[in-house]
Amino acid sequence: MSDAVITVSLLLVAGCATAAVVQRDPARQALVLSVLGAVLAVLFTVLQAPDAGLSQLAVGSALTPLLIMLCVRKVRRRGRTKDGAR
Amino acid sequence: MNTAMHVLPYLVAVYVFLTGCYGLATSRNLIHAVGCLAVCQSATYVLLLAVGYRDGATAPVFSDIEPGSRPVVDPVVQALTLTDIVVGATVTALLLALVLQIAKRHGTVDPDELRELRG
Amino acid sequence: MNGWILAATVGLGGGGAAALWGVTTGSPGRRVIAQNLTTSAVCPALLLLSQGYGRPAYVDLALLMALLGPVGTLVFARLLADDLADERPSAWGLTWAAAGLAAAVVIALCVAGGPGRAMVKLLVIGALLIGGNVIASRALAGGFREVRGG
Amino acid sequence: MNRLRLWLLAVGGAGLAALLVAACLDLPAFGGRWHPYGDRAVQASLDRHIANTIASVNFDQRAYDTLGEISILFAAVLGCVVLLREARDEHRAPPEPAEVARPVRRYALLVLPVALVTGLYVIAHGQLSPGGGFQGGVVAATALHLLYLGADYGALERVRPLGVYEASDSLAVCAYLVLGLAGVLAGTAFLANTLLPYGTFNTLSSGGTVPLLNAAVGMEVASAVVVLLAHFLDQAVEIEEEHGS
Repeated sequence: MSDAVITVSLLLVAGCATAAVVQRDPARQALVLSVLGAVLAVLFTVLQAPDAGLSQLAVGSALTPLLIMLCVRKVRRRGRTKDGAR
Repeated sequence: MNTAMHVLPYLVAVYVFLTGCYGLATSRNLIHAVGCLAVCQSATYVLLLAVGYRDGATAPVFSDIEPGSRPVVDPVVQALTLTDIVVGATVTALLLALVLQIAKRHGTVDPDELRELRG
Repeated sequence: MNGWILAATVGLGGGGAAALWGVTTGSPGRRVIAQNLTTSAVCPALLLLSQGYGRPAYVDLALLMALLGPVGTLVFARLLADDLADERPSAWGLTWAAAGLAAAVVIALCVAGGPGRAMVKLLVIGALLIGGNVIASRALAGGFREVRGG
Repeated sequence: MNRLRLWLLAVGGAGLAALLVAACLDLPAFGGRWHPYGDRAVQASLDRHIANTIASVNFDQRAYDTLGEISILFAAVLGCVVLLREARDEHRAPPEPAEVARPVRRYALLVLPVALVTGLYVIAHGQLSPGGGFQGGVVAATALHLLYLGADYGALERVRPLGVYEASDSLAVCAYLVLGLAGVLAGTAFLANTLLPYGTFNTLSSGGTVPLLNAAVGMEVASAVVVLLAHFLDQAVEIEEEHGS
């Protein structure tokens, strides 16, 4: 029975990773990376690694998306002011 | 079914790693490239933890079970993965800071345009 | 044949696939809602796995998921406020369905687990999960007016 | 030029894929029973009365490697602080207050203490239940930024004095080093877990120096993440270009 849950988690991780790479817009990619973080945490729990799962949850679901979204906002805002200035 | 199970996690790790590399190589936006690098890193975590797994075993944390009462998985790979996830996040932050600097100095985050600027 | 792990597998497969499909296609508003629903699909699965594996220590994972999942959605609601402003995405049907699922899972586990400190922890996680889910949907449906600087 | 590059990527990728798949087929079967390092690590951890073997591997058996990890973390934060500082041609505009819906503000201000306490709980129980300095630090730091999500950046800046966090970041790394040197001064090896008694199994004070190293890493990761997010938020919200530059 535990093989089935491992297989489902692995397939979900593979799907999320593909979606994260195919998605070219960084803001939308941050969304997919957040889902990838949650699914990875489940895969780590299923592989009996709760510490790594906790770490992935803490980093993947709130920290990395926040960093990427702030970076996108700064680059987008810089583009707008530069166009305005020209 | 279980003969496929013997190698499935490793193949998924390889697949995720190659997908991340493909995204990294063909990215037209540096922030997107940093996201693809994070995908590559997560592939290494999957491989590490898959190597340490043991059938029917549980986590080597004995706060709620008796030590030795149940088989346990390998704690060494988990320690490697655990620290690497957090350090990977700060290195991703450093890469994003570099991307901000490039956006400030060259006004673009597209790696192809950057190459022309130097020419 | 451990029923808890089977339930977790079904919840994970269904919820995870739906969330992944929702977050990759459709309008930005729908994608953020799908991201919000990932939390309420994954957290009950973690609780069921903790019960299925017979490891009360795994409940900390579900606690952290219930805490940080909605925070992630608030991050997106806050920083995508400009894109979401025109859309006002709100899927209250889905939100209440997810809240109902979470409540059912928590009650089932409380019954199985029996009274004691573990049940209190389960109830706290259930409350955080359902509260976070509803508030995150509320934030998406127009929590942040036009946010330029802040 | 682009076609050649894609073609090169395809050939290289296919070659790498073939080699990796061949390697995977030779790996021992997934879920095998032979884990020599794991069994010895668990035995060493139980000898030192540490319930969470992973914390024992991280802070006792391979404490020197964790020293390398936190120095990488410190260097990354240092790099971000240097890169994201305010340049000459930029000025700092005060952040406009954001209007946040009442229930969202109440939720953020309610969950903030809960998340902070959970972060500290995850750090404190590092060597007992799943968790540790690394995860707890990130949770505590993320909890602090609920104030930015619930209210606005001005509120967060008033509550979070950045100098304190930068000082505590370096202080925590020094604390880790001093704990290591204490081993040398006491006549055993650097970062050796022979200073303090191992205490009774599965209690907060068990495991000798592991809880102390764990707390030092927790403090360092928490302040590092706060400093990182502070500089990114400054860039995204406050610092603007001089127009006409």
